[in-house]
Amino acid sequence: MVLDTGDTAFIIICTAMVMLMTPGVGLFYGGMVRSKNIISMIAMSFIAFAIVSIQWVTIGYSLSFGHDISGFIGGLDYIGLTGVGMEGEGIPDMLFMMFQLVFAGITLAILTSGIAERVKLSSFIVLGLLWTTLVYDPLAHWAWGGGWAGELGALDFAGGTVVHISSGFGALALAIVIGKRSGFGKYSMEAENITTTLLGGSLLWFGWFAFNAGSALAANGLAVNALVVTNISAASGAITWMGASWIKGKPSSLGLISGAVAGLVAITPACGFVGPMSAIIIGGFAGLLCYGALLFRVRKGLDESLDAWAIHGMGGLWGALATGIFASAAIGGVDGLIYGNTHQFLIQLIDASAAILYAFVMTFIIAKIVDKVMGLRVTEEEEYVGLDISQHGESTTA
Amino acid sequence: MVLDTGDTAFIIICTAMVMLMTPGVGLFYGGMVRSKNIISMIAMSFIAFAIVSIQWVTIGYSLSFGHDISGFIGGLDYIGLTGVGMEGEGIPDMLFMMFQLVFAGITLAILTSGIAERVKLSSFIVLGLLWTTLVYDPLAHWAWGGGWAGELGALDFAGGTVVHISSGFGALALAIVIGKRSGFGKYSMEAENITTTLLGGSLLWFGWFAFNAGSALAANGLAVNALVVTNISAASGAITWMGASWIKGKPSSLGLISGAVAGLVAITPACGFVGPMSAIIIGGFAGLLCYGALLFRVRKGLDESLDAWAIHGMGGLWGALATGIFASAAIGGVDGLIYGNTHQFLIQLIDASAAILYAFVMTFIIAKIVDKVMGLRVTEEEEYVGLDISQHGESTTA
Amino acid sequence: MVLDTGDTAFIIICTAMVMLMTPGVGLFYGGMVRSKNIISMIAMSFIAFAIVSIQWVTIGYSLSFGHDISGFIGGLDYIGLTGVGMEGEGIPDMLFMMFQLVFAGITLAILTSGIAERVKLSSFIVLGLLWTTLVYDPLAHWAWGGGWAGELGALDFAGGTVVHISSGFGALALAIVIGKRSGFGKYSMEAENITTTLLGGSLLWFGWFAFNAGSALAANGLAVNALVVTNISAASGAITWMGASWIKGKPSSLGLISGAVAGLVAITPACGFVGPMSAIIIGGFAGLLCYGALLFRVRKGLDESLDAWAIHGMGGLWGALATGIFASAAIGGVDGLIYGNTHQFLIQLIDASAAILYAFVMTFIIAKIVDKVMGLRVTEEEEYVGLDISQHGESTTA
Amino acid sequence: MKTIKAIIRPEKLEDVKAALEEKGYFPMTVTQVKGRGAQKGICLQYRGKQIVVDMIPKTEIEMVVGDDDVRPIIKTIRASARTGKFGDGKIFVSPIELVAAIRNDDEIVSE
Amino acid sequence: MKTIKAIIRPEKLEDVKAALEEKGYFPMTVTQVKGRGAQKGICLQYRGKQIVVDMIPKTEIEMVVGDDDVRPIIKTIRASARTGKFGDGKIFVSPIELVAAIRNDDEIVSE
Amino acid sequence: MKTIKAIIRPEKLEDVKAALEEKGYFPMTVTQVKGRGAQKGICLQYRGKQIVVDMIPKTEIEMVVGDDDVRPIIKTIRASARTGKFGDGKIFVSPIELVAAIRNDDEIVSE
Ligand SMILES: Nc1ncnc2c1ncn2[C@@H]1O[C@H](COP(=O)(O)OP(=O)(O)O)[C@@H](O)[C@H]1O
Ligand SMILES: Nc1ncnc2c1ncn2[C@@H]1O[C@H](COP(=O)(O)OP(=O)(O)O)[C@@H](O)[C@H]1O
Ligand SMILES: Nc1ncnc2c1ncn2[C@@H]1O[C@H](COP(=O)(O)OP(=O)(O)O)[C@@H](O)[C@H]1O
Repeated sequence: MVLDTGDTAFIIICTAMVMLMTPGVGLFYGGMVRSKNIISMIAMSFIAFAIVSIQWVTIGYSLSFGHDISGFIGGLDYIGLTGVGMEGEGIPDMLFMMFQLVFAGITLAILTSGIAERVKLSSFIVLGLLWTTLVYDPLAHWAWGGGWAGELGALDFAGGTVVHISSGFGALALAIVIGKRSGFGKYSMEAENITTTLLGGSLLWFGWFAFNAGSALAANGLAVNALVVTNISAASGAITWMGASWIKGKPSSLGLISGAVAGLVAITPACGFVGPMSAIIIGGFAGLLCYGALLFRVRKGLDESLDAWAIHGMGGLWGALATGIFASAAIGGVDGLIYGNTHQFLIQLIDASAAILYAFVMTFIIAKIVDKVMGLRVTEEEEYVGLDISQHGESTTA
Repeated sequence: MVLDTGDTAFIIICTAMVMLMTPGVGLFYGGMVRSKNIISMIAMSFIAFAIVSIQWVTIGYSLSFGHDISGFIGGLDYIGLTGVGMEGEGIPDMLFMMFQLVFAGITLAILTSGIAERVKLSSFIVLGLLWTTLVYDPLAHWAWGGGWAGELGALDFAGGTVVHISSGFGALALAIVIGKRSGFGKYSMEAENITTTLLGGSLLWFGWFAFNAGSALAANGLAVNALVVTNISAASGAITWMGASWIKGKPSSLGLISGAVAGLVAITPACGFVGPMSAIIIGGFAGLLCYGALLFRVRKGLDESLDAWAIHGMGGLWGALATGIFASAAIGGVDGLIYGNTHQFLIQLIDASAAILYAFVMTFIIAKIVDKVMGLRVTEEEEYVGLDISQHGESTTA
Repeated sequence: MVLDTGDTAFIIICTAMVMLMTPGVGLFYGGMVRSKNIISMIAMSFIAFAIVSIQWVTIGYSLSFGHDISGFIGGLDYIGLTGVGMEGEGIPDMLFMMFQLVFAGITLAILTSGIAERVKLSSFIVLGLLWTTLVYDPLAHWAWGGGWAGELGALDFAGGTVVHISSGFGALALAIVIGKRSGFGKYSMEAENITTTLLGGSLLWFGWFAFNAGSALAANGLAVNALVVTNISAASGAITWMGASWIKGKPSSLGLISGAVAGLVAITPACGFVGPMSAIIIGGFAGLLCYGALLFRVRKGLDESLDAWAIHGMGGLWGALATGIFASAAIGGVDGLIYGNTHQFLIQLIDASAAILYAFVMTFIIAKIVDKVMGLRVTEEEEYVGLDISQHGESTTA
Repeated sequence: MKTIKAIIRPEKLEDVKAALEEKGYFPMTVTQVKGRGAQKGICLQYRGKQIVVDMIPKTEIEMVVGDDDVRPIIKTIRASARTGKFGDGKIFVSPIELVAAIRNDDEIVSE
Repeated sequence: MKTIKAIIRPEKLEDVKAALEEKGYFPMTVTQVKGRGAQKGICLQYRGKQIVVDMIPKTEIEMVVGDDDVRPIIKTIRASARTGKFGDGKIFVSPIELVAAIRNDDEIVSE
Repeated sequence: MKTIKAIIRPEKLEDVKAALEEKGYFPMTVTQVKGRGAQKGICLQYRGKQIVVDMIPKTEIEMVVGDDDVRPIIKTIRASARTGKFGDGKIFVSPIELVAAIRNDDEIVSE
């Protein structure tokens, strides 16, 4: 098939927009930590993006999209981008590679939630390289690269399992291995730069349009459907989370933006399969569920500090299931539970469960090994002084 | 007509960029209020966007673009997006719906200027829903949905009356109903986070390219014309406002960015009808006029706090008239006053006047009703403590 | 040739993204100065963009792209955009004009590095207008407008000499003419708002995709190549600079982002000519080289305050040479040194040397003249109080 | 010599400064602080519950002055900073034994 | 009257406030400061070298109180702010001669 | 015991700290303040008019020290913070009656 300039233009721009989400995650997280760790949070997002960029073009893309090996991983055909050309269906293969790169980058950035304010920078880099290679790449292969999940018929339009379940449950495993921040539960560790978080959230909302619509890989009706339901779900999640937190107390802006992100996460796997009115429900329920998950986490005294698990993990799980519930053949060719297709729902359940299990266990093992070999955590003094100074030798007024 | 991938790609991305303008307004405004209200300003923009998103897909789009009823409002044909499909001329109808959604969202965000630092959050939500339904939707219908103004031949390329006059004069009405901030005129209430305002202004300038060029609904010469004149007008407005304020004292960065916004507002209705050299004049005069309007407002002791009236209202009025003055048939098919077409100028005058009258009066009535029923304003203590704490239970260091 | 909606959509959006880089530079720089000058840095970027916008549409475009006069400068054919139409090859000529405008704008913004925290605002405006007319416009003509360098066969895909060498070496000349900041070398002047710098850097990285890919002027394979190598080089530069600074001390986030910018600068002239694996080397070496240049500058006691010379100047020089080294005929039709084409390398050397010489000397002369006529520098008191207050009458908490 | 420390509403700072200037008192050092008085801050009603916002931003002015200036300064601050409502602030006076300039070797020793 | 200036760990502020409230001591002024004690701040090990971070964020609480309240307040602050590790902070007590309200003309003169 | 409060130029803080360290004086508390002296701040000329920027950022250093340390510390601060131009700052000395540690029950009472 010949290249289409419209589709190519679309995916190039979408790639740039998704790239911007990675610093978006950094700002989003950075505003929620204590000011002494704000640089560290943002820098980790940049570092995640930088190392994944190199990992992806050398080996990651091949592991994810090389010829299928036992349904589990891709072969080494595309190592160093050999054989990834400028031809393709609608868009060049090389552009597809690049669009996938920015997904891999942001996923690692999301993961930093679980180790916020206490991780050793060098260990994060090693951990990150291992994680993206051993967790992200296989999951991407399963869903999109010809692996077992895609073969089984599991639907994941833009990365509900690959991006969100993986990073959300991965962050949970990390948080367990690394342990609580010192002082957690003893004194308050409230968000100190909420403006920064709201700015980061804006960039996320903006970029998510490209994340989801771009996953159609063409500027067509499917992309437009993804765009529309993405926005609806975000709005709906923002409103329900705000509403629920209003009943319990005051409607915080953090709740509002977290709800939007919850809605965005949940619609991610579904956006090429469900219609606008389903999106209201998916996003609305995501806001409630993720808020509930957050409260549960806090009650359990778990220091998965910036709630990647509650929002990305649980939101991603709900999104995977919701795809199996609300999918409509009129939109993406497959029907879900409400149209009587129990089968699809079960597939989604299997796929999500496998992703949860794999992401959690593998992350746990990797984290344990890194911890044993080089120590995952900074010393008590370094933590007290803050990572900005202790890891980067910097500090900032804002 | 078949869909065009280039046009579709274009409008999807433009939609995302215009979406980003809404938090842009929040940051722009947020930097200009006292730090104790910065979260509130940004959050209101998000809330505006969230509630309008749901209102638009359920009912707003239909009221604006449903079949015409007496030239005043659209019918209920598209309720819940029924009948809004993936076909269309160049771009899917659904995408047109979405592109219009982001316009409706930002308009409500602009309106928050008039109630800044003193509005009760719950009342703002109710007011916002009423306003977008009773003010924005009819005005959108008049201009673009088959209503009387469009029929009359009024030109409004990207929303001079619909977006800017409506929100600018609406904000003025709100400011009158809600009353001055306590302490207004007694002590200074200067902008406290100018960096944030400049950042917000940057996002506005960026998004405005999509706002205006995207209004061509196709990636064609008309879009390019809109792009070029938009930038020229912004630059010109920035320069004249800066120059004028320099003569009176020091050239503030707020003047610079306000001038740019004034230029952007004024070119909005005109950008599909006028050429580059006219844009220099339109933007340049907008900078002077809006600066004058701001000084006038301050002199009158009016607390339309963040100057939506001076910039969007008066800039929008000037833009509507300027369209009637500088329109050139070579560009948009219609000539204006300078080419001897008095008729068009009169139409613009009628259209703008009607929009001003309608927006001001309706907003006034809605605000009065909300005030009577649930109280528009926080208590004195809540205002003193700041809306961040009193409405959201949050505070931020920046 | 007929217009292509895909290409047109692509370049419109790219234009907007590159526009956003100009405030991006302002934020990037603004975070690195002392807080009393942060508004000034950001405002200068806006002012640069505004005045260049008007200069470009009135005269600059013509000087750059008008009919060639002796290989040195363009004629006055396009003054006031006469004759710049909506036809073109793939994209309208008018859009090409606009895409070039945003390049001219950001270049002047980069230049402000050399006069940071001490320049008189009025003098900067005069200097800026002279500089863009007498330095930028000729250099753009040489490379892209039919001038001698292009004729000679010099390769500069997206502006290594035109944008980066010119502003980098220009900033050096400015720094020498204006002199050190008072207190430079005596007490520390560290970055005070690193978050702002990281945000600015994010916008740069984002916009650079459009800067480089857009320079293909079409949504094609060449654009995709530019996109891919741009990201690789940025990542690679970030990693090597971080690594090098880690060896010397702590890996600062400023080093990380500076390395990314160094990689982005170096790949700019090369991105349409080299492949992914070359990009790893180009970016990686850029990180080391520019870091070395920075250390050298500091050792020499030179107050080119925000390192436009070290990063843009030296990075641009390396990029120009690297293009001559790594160019591959398979990608951009020309081979470089590693494929045995010494000739191309020599051309690159001549081109870069000429650009360095011209930019440095002309900037030096212009700066001297402006200094003589109106004084380039604020008074000692104004500098002590800070430019925000003394030049803009404003101050900000962040 | 005495040091007068006045804790006032931030929005009154300009008024207080102007009033002091008029009387010829210029030197001062100003700090942003937060505080609560005997009223425990500000009480907001929220759905029947009382929410206390107890740390309210205040501005602290410190002036080191001669003993005879204490009274007129207190009077001036009171006149310019008073609103009559809770939260107006407090003035504390304490002794200073020595004032030394840094620019030169001037010193004033309190007896 | 005395002024008690306590320099504590920022993360202990809520505990200290709560402990003081319980004892009935409300009025206070709080400032964000940085400081180092005799230990010269915090020592980090970095590749064998020692890096000293010498300016650590602290919170300063200032309370002007009657002479008899000094002891119980010190005790309360110690009880609620102590971790037992370096960096816990210091309490300084100095004399206040006059306390004047701004809201009205109330004054308390220390004898 | 005395408390020495020095108000200096922010850009001199590092020098002053280093000079004090050299003499063996470590403990201090530092606050960001703004201030004006008798010169009413800094005068800028703007088109023939004078614009006064009256609140200039300053750094306040507070040190509680033994009586005998007051003189050497003042000397050290003067030596390291002086530029000779207006705005160099002031040093205020006042009495401290009691210094109490928080980490343990150490106390020093001034006689
Ligand atoms: N005894 C005190 N010690 C220290 N600071 C005090 C004291 N009393 C009042 N203040 C300061 O003065 C401010 C205003 O006091 P006041 O007018 O009594 O307050 P409010 O009405 O807010 O309770 C307080 O916020 C606090 O910063
Ligand atoms: N003599 C002093 N003068 C002024 N401030 C002091 C003095 N001693 C201690 N401080 C303040 O108290 C804080 C904590 O002191 P301390 O517990 O001795 O500190 P550290 O263990 O960090 O050396 C210091 O950071 C400083 O702000
Ligand atoms: N009498 C005073 N009381 C309180 N603070 C003072 C006094 N005199 C000077 N200061 C503080 O010291 C700083 C520097 O004082 P000085 O060198 O006299 O200032 P300047 O030359 O700026 O007028 C002032 O900005 C102020 O913060």
